[in-house]
Amino acid sequence: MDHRPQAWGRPRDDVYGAYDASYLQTNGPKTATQSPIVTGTSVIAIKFKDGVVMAADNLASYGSLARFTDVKRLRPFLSTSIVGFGGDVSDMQFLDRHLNELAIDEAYEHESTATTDTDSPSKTGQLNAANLHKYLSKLMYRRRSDFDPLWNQVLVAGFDAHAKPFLASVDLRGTTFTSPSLATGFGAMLAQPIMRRFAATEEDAAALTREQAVDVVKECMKVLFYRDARSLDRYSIAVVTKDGVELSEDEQLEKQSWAFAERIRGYGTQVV
Amino acid sequence: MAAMFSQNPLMNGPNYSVNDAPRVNAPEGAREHRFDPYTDNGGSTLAIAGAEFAVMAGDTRLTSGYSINSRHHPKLFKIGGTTADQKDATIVLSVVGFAADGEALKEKLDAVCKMYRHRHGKPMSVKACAQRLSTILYQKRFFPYYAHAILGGLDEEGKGAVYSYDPVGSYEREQCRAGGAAASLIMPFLDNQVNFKNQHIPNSGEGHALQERERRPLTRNEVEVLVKDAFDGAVERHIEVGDGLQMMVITKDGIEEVLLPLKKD
Amino acid sequence: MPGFDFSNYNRNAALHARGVPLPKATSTGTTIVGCIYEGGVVIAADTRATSGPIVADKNCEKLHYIAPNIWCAGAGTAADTEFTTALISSQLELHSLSTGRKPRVVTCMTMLKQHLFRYQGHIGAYLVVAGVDPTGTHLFTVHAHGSTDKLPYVTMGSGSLAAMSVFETQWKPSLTQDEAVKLCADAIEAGIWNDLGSGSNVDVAIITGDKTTLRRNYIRPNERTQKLKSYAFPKGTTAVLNEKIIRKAELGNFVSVHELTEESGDKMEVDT
Amino acid sequence: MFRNNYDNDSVTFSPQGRIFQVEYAAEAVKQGSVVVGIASKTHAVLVAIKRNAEELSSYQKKLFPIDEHVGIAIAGLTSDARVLSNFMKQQCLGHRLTYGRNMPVRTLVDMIGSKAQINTQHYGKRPYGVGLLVAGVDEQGPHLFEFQPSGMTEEMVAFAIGARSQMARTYLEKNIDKFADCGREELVRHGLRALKESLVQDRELTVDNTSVGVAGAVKVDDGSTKVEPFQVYDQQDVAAWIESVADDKEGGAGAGEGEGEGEGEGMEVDS
Amino acid sequence: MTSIGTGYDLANSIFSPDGRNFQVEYAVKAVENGGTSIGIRCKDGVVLAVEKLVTSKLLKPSANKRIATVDRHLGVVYSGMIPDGRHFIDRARDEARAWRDTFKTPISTADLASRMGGYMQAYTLYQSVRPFGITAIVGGFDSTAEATVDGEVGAGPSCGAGGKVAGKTHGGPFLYMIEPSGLYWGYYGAATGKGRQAAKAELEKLDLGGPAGGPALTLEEAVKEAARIIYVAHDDDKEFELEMTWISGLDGPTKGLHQEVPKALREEAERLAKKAQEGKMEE
Repeated sequence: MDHRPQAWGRPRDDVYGAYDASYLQTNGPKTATQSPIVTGTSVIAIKFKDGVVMAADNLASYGSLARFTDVKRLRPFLSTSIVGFGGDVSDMQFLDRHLNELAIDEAYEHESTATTDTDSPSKTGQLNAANLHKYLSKLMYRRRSDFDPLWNQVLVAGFDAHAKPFLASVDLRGTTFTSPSLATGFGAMLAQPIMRRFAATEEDAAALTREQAVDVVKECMKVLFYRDARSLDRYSIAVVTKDGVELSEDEQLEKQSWAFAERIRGYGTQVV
Repeated sequence: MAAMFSQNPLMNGPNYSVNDAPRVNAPEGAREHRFDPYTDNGGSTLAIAGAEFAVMAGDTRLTSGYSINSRHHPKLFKIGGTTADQKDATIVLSVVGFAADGEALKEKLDAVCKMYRHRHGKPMSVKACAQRLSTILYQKRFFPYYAHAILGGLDEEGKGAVYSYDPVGSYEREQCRAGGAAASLIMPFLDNQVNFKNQHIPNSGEGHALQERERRPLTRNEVEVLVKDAFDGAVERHIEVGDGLQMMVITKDGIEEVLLPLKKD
Repeated sequence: MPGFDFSNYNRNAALHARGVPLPKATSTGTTIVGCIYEGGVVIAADTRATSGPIVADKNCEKLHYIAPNIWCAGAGTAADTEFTTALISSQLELHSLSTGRKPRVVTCMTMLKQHLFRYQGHIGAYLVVAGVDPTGTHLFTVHAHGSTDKLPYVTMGSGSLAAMSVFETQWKPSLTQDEAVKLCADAIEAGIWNDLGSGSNVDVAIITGDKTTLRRNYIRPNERTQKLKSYAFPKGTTAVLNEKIIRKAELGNFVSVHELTEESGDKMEVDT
Repeated sequence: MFRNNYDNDSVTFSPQGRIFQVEYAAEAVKQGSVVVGIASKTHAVLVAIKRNAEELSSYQKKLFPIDEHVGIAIAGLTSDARVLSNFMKQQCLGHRLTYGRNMPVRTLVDMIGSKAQINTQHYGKRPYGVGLLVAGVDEQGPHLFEFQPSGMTEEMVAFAIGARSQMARTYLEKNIDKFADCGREELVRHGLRALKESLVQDRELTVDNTSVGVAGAVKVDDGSTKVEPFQVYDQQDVAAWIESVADDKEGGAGAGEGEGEGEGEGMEVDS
Repeated sequence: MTSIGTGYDLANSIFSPDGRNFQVEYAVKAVENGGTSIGIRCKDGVVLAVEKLVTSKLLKPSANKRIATVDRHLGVVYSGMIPDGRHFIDRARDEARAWRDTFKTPISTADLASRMGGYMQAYTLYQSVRPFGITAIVGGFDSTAEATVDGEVGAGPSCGAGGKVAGKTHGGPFLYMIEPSGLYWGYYGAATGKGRQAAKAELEKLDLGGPAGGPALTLEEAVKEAARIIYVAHDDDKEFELEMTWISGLDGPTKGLHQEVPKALREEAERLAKKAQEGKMEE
């Protein structure tokens, strides 16, 4: 038995072998996130005539473990835009802090010029969703070029400089794109076909009412819960309009139906 | 056999200490999520130079894997105008490959052109811009922009000019060039239809003496027809090409832009 | 010895290890679906076959005949789906003849899964098996590794999620035939538009107790765009570098010719 | 003459709490020829008198475009102005690249203000010897800022800096209420009239010595602003404007003469 | 003046034989030439006000703000050399950001005052720099609510103490004034600039719920008092603009944010201030 103080409380070398100190080595090359750890699944969003609806469930998974069940993955920016995060949750928290600082800086720039007492949430000249998306895409692209990616796919919703509804995506490689409806992760395959039925083109989206858009998104969240094993039936939904962001962070999927195979027995020849 | 499942550790044969355990040293590349900074976003581009015009074209589909990210993602960008909307631009850049690199390349080139204008008080010529683009690409020789770039404009004599690049900056002025996913489908068609390769004048001779069909500059309308047909063909046979066709015609009067539908399946 | 010939296996493994790529098989990227309704079952498929990103066949047939009352939709490696269904079809017919009974869907399904299981997934056939037999209406999926599933509506292939999004939003327990056909066709269309591995047309097969109706190219939403220009070349455009004419009389200079006479007696036996 | 011990550098306060180096730098601004700027609800204009060192030499440029939406007019050391102008160009380009929008003019001006302030607080540096008028448009509309060597930046309705600029300022003060609703052309004419006030006796505005710069912001129906890019007009492009203010000698000069008396003491208050 | 001609006043960071740093004292002179700034800390918030002297008729009215926000919950007003003030604010914002980066929580008023006091003091230490020609008043409302950490995405455990001490409160309104020497104190009412003497006299008359106790001023009353004091401290013959900001707690009108006093309230306060002035005149 080793009685040296250094060994107190340590696993016995004679049983477990000497501790492998190579894990502690710090003189190797700088390592960065090479894989996501705690993750959020799909974020989905669709434009309608007066704005954009976005939703994401409240789950953060640790592999196949449903680790945190009250994680808010939709974050408002300046109460004029909404950012939805899929992918690594710690990188999301970093981005959230970063965007908070960006919002503070943005307020600095505008307090000195804001002469009017307007109550409109979108003060003219403030960073709009399009500006924010541009900024995020530069950030993500820079990080991927440094081989230190932020492991997220992000949706940004709000308005552009022409006061038209804006919706765009940026991923961990800095790839950006926009579309009348967008979905990250599993949603890209499962929810996007549903949303495209209602908003295949910008014109279609511009004809949707807010109620229709919300219904479509809720329907998509339900399908995702049915078919995405890393999803949850508690979710957040945000509606961005000219009047600001309405964010509800504790929604519950309604009218679920799991009775589709009631008459089915087994997976093959079984009949009773 | 029973020993293997017994609860008595001594019966389980040799006890591995942490150090002795045969270490499964997976090679570095075998990790499930090693970050790959590149991806391919599909799509195809095409450029043809005419006598006093140049036509640039690209489809507007953006893919990743078997998914369509966007049905309207332009691959053509006006470069070097004085304003953000580029309404007085005279040069067009097309990029296809990894969309984020393409975007970065475009912004870099545009910024360079804008600073050039600030410093010299005049717009950059296509020739200078083409050379500069080559330098920009080569600067990232060991972490390249994963993009096939084509630059189009009018040269000092007013003739259509098309420059095509490899990802690390080798470039050449050409009559026509197809890039991206369906390049290998479109390029032979262009060889035949733009440069009249493998076309001869019937009855003009025997065997090797048969005269090749003489090259002539195509008219703008002919070129636009070829571009549309080339893409319609590519759409039929390449899954990553489709949705929309963005076409820009550069003439001395400026740049005209057309959007045409393509098949969406 | 019946079955596959593995004599080149070791050679191929060695070649592959040295970097020779495997030959590319035509795969049916594919969306296939099936849905039970009151009185029968409908299966449907798209008609695109791909080889990597290239469309190998724009109008291939993915609905395979097994028996008059049993049909199969196949995804995966084209050859595997074709040969496996043909093999099972043949065996099932023999089985039917020897027992003097109509073939059953479960029999077909069991034969398929046993066959596929034997090959541990190396036969890349992913199938939707549907049919009506004296025991009722049946719908199964069979995966390449031999697992099966029994459900009222199923989807497979690269477009399975897109197709499933249609079922999950529009399926209901008791459908009429027209509704089921519409639902399946919509599901295939979701795959055609949203999945790059699927495209071209919709094929549908409707199986009832009485008969099977194959609706080849039930919907053709992707007619080829007419070319703007004719690419017909005038005769003589291609250079003839070398021309040599061999007349029948001179044939003997190149090959030995045996003139056959009526009396020679060794007349070829011809099947009639 | 009293030898001032407190004016050798910009890190020494005088007993009155003044920093003479900064005040001297402000004098350099008055060495430059006059520039005038005015902002209305829709436009911001800059007008300037260009000088030539001798009859046959070219005229020193006074107006510089910074970005699509901003331009500056300079009075003082041209080389200092170039440093600031290059800095502003880079900042605008960078901002556009990161955010995809025009840099807010206030933000831009604050940046050069901070840059200039550092030079007034550290030994071995000197204040910039140049004053700027920054005219630009952003999402809030047109703006006009004055920048001083001290790092002071203030938003103005209209302003003039440079040699004999007090006369121009007097004209501007006189007409200040008219500017807000002025159209583009009228605003330029006001600028030129103010400029004329500051001219030396027998000098006149000519196409050779006059520069005009205009930026505009026109509200579009959807609530956004359409930017008329900042553009500098010289030579024949300013001929019509000069012509249009040539005849109102009576009106303009009349108003000017009224100011004439107060002008003397006005010079002194030039801050 | 004893300083002039001694040579001890020609450079920063030099002590005179009697232990004074004349350059710092001269910097104070620069402050004393500037328009009056005041800050009032009352029970439920802080009010900042400044007298902006109109140096030219051509200035765009109310476009040039002098009171700046730092982070979201702090305000800074200053008298003296305005570009120096901008520098001070830039630095204060950097400090606030650095604090957030390190501690993931907003900086408290006291901590910001400490950091900035240190920064100003550093500019008295070297011959290569000069002191700041400003005196700054820093006001803030440190959140009394459960401190949320930046980037926190969930509500945390719904049961258990989580390390919290029941009944413990924190936060509240704070006010500090930092002088060119780097010296700073906490105040209930602070004034600097040209009219500081008159302003101080007025501030001392107010009941700010300070150590003396008693029924303290409400935030809205404080706004009106601030406006009146600026008018009292103002030297009559020059034109000026009044700028005022305030910060309340989360339950107050600004919801914990540093904001400009709404136009209606400011105008009302100015009307009352003018009336009080006239009343005085008649006396």
